[in-house]
Amino acid sequence: MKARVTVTLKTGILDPQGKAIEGALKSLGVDGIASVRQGKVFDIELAGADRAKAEAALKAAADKLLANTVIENYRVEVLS
Amino acid sequence: MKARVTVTLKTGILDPQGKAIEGALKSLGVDGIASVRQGKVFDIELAGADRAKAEAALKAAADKLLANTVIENYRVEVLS
Amino acid sequence: MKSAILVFPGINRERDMARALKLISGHEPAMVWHAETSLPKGTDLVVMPGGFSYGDYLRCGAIAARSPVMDAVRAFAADGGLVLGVCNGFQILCESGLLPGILMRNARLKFICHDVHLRVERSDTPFTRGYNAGQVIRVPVAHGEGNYAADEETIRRLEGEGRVLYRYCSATGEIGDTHNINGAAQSIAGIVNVRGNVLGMMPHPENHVEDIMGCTDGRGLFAGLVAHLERAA
Amino acid sequence: MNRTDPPITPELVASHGLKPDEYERILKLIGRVPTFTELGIFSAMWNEHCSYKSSRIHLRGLPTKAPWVIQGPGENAGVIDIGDGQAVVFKMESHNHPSYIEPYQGATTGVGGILRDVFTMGARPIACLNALSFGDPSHPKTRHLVGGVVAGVGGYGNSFGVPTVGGQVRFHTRYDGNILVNAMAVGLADADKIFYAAASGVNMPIVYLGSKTGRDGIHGATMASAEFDDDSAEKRPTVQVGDPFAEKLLLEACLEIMETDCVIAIQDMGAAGLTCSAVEMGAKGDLGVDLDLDSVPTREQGMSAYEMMLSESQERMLMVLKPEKEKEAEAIFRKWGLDFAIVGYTTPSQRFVVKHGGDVMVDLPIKELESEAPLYDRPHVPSPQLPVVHARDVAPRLPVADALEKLIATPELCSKRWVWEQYDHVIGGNTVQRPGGDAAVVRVEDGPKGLALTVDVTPRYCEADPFEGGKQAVAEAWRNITAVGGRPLAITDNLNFGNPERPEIMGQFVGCLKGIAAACTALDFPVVSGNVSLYNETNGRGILPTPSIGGVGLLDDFTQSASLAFKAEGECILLIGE
Ligand SMILES: Nc1ncnc2c1ncn2[C@@H]1O[C@H](COP(=O)(O)OP(=O)(O)O)[C@@H](O)[C@H]1O
Repeated sequence: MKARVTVTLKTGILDPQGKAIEGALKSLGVDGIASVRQGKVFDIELAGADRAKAEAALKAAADKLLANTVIENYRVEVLS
Repeated sequence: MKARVTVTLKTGILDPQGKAIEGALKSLGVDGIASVRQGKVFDIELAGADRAKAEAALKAAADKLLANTVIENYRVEVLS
Repeated sequence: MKSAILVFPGINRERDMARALKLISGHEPAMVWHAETSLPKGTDLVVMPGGFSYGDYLRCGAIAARSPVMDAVRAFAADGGLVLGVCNGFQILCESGLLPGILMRNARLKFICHDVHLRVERSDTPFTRGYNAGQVIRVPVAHGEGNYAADEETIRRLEGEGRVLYRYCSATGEIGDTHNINGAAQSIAGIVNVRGNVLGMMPHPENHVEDIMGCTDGRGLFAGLVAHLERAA
Repeated sequence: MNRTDPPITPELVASHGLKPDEYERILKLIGRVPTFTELGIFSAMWNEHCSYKSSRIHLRGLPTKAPWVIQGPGENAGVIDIGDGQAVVFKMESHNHPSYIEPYQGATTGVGGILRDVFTMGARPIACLNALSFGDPSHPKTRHLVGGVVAGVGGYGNSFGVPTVGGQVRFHTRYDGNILVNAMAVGLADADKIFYAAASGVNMPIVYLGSKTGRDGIHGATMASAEFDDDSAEKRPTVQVGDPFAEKLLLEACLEIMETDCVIAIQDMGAAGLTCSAVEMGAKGDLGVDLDLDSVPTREQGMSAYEMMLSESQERMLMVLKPEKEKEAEAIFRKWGLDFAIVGYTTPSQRFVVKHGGDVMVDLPIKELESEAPLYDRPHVPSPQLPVVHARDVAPRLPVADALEKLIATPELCSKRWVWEQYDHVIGGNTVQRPGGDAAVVRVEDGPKGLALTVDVTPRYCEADPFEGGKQAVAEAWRNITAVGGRPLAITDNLNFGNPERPEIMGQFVGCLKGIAAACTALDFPVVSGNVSLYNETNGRGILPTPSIGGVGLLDDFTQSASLAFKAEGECILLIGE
């Protein structure tokens, strides 16, 4: 089974990376970019075929390691 | 307008971070994870309301900066 | 030797580099701001020092590689000018396409700072003529993303064309996983471009150039460049 | 007043960490009920962290003077003269509570804060040190905290570009719920080009520099002065995120501006950001300050006056500029890609006035705000005297060699290489003695002078006998400096203790301080800067008393420094001392 966990910064938390990228895009002449925030994706292959079990494992993975829930939110999707 | 650019490593490119996360999840006792690959997402706000223009700007942003197309693929989605 | 050090926002080893260049070449290098569009007249050597240009945000060296000054550097290199990128400079060279491949996170995902041994693979290049082939030198590393990676074809070409100039090794020159500090392909610490005039390396020879600081193994690289340029002149 | 501001109730006052009698004091001082923003300002200025209300009277006992002291405690950092027109600027500060909540970001912002303190005074930072105290290695949170803090200390220092050359790491179960992250920064400046916080001159522009203001760490300073309990996780304020890249730009821009003779006064925005910095600049210069918040660069929309005044967004500074130099200064900041905005002016009124959206949100007497904070002489009892144990009375439980092996394998005593190898300790090319010895030695640019730097304290000793423990910490710093060949010059301290409202904790504090004072006086080793962190306590259990001492010494010739490695076979080993 394939899944994706997307981790993004909570609103209000400073994103130094996003800020630097925003500036770089402006100086590269890419028009119309108002703001950029950077996050992470984890593409995960799971053994087994039990969807509910997979979702539980992914949630555990996100809570324990993939996301820093003090400053980040995450979303889990089982893709296939 | 809101958009998301997702950047992932091409297959075949080694991902030391993904591998380490894989190992860490195993030692944390998260079951059933077969493999992990890490990528990036960019949540972008665009000025203006022209969808075609926005897509062109995002593609330019990805080609010029957000992705290193030697090792990474990207996908652009205009969300709203 | 007239050298020019490129200063990108967030670079932080430019003073170390300037000290080494001045000490060994006798000339104060020019500091060139990233927003410039040309290099000082008569530049013999362009140096991209270590540091965290743009905080290493996005990918190391990615934003700096797209600075205005880089067009001038590309033209300079195409003309055969010597370019040296150390640490972040190496990352910038890879991101700008002047060198192949990329530097990924260290295999153990941690920043590492300590002395390492490097084997000098050949001595017949401007960047290594201060050493003997097979010589082992000791210099520090300080990086979190120095794990050199490239596709198989590129690695094969690098090896086949003798473009790997420096490799991580043991104190006696053995190559192997235990000495490969960051997991780099083929223990690669430094490579040159096809033409041989652009070197990128992760370790910091500029931090081992003074006797009074305990080790001078880094001198050979700079002294070799000076000798090369003198002969060419 | 703002229509959306909550009414001032006793609960609101209490939630700002102000005691009823402290609130009475405010009412008496201003003769009316404060606005919501004013209440926030009082709570920030009068909390333990900013006002030192429990510690101030005891700190007065420390020796702070010597012929080589240029600036003692009271400024952003201490300054000492090292001859040849050069000065060393240094200070240590804690970021304990934030690091427990978010270890990586807590540690980064701690390092960032102390670096700002040093370069605000005109010095280029040349070295960092850090003293870390963690809980028992087997405690479930310890591994996560250690990993995050060490990565954070390195993450910031490495990127900013300053070598981290020394420190301490300890483990003890008493830090399980309250880790300590103490960071020290050392900088080099020209002795005649030190910059201070006191504003001077009426109608001078007050300039905001650096990163934009967000809702980060609102009430961080209040939190730093509150005890933790089990639901402190729920009280999470918006965590501050460090941006070492922005700080590096701020450093270069500030040093460049300081070269131009534009700057009258400068103050970094640390705890309680805009509030503390503006009040301090005005009060120290006997001036009033008018701020217009509409000009403050913000990261988020719709920020209230309260939020802007209390935000702890990092990488920001406040400067008073010579008006004719405004354009020149602005050009430098724009070149470095930083925000630059005139947010106010100095006034002759001695009042602190803040406007937002055309309304006056704050109008307070500035001197009183800074200096009339309550001052407590909290009750303290001496620590119980523990019986003296003589070595001869203790039956050995292990053969000496086995015991030694066991000891050096403990997390406490084993090599800390795994820590310092994650810190760039060679950048700058001036690290003569790297971590691993008694003190680090850093060359003063272009030599021949060198600085010897160390951080020391043994909390076990401080708990067993606060007075002796305090003395010992200073003596160890002194010894470590002399052991590498340095002449000890001065110290900075970071006093980490539990809840000062408990007489026995206050007793530890008072005892340690007396010991530090005694040792500093005896050794002519003055205290030039420092920081107090109280309320390091969870569920009623305090940390070990941990007064970290950061020592600085001078070598006239760094090439003469001594290191601890044996140099050759067959040489004599001498043991000196008692
Ligand atoms: N957090 C740290 N950062 C950098 N260096 C450290 C750190 N902790 C310990 N060290 C270094 O390890 C060595 C031993 O430290 P410590 O055990 O405190 O020694 P001592 O008690 O003999 O002063 C010192 O050189 C010290 O600077």
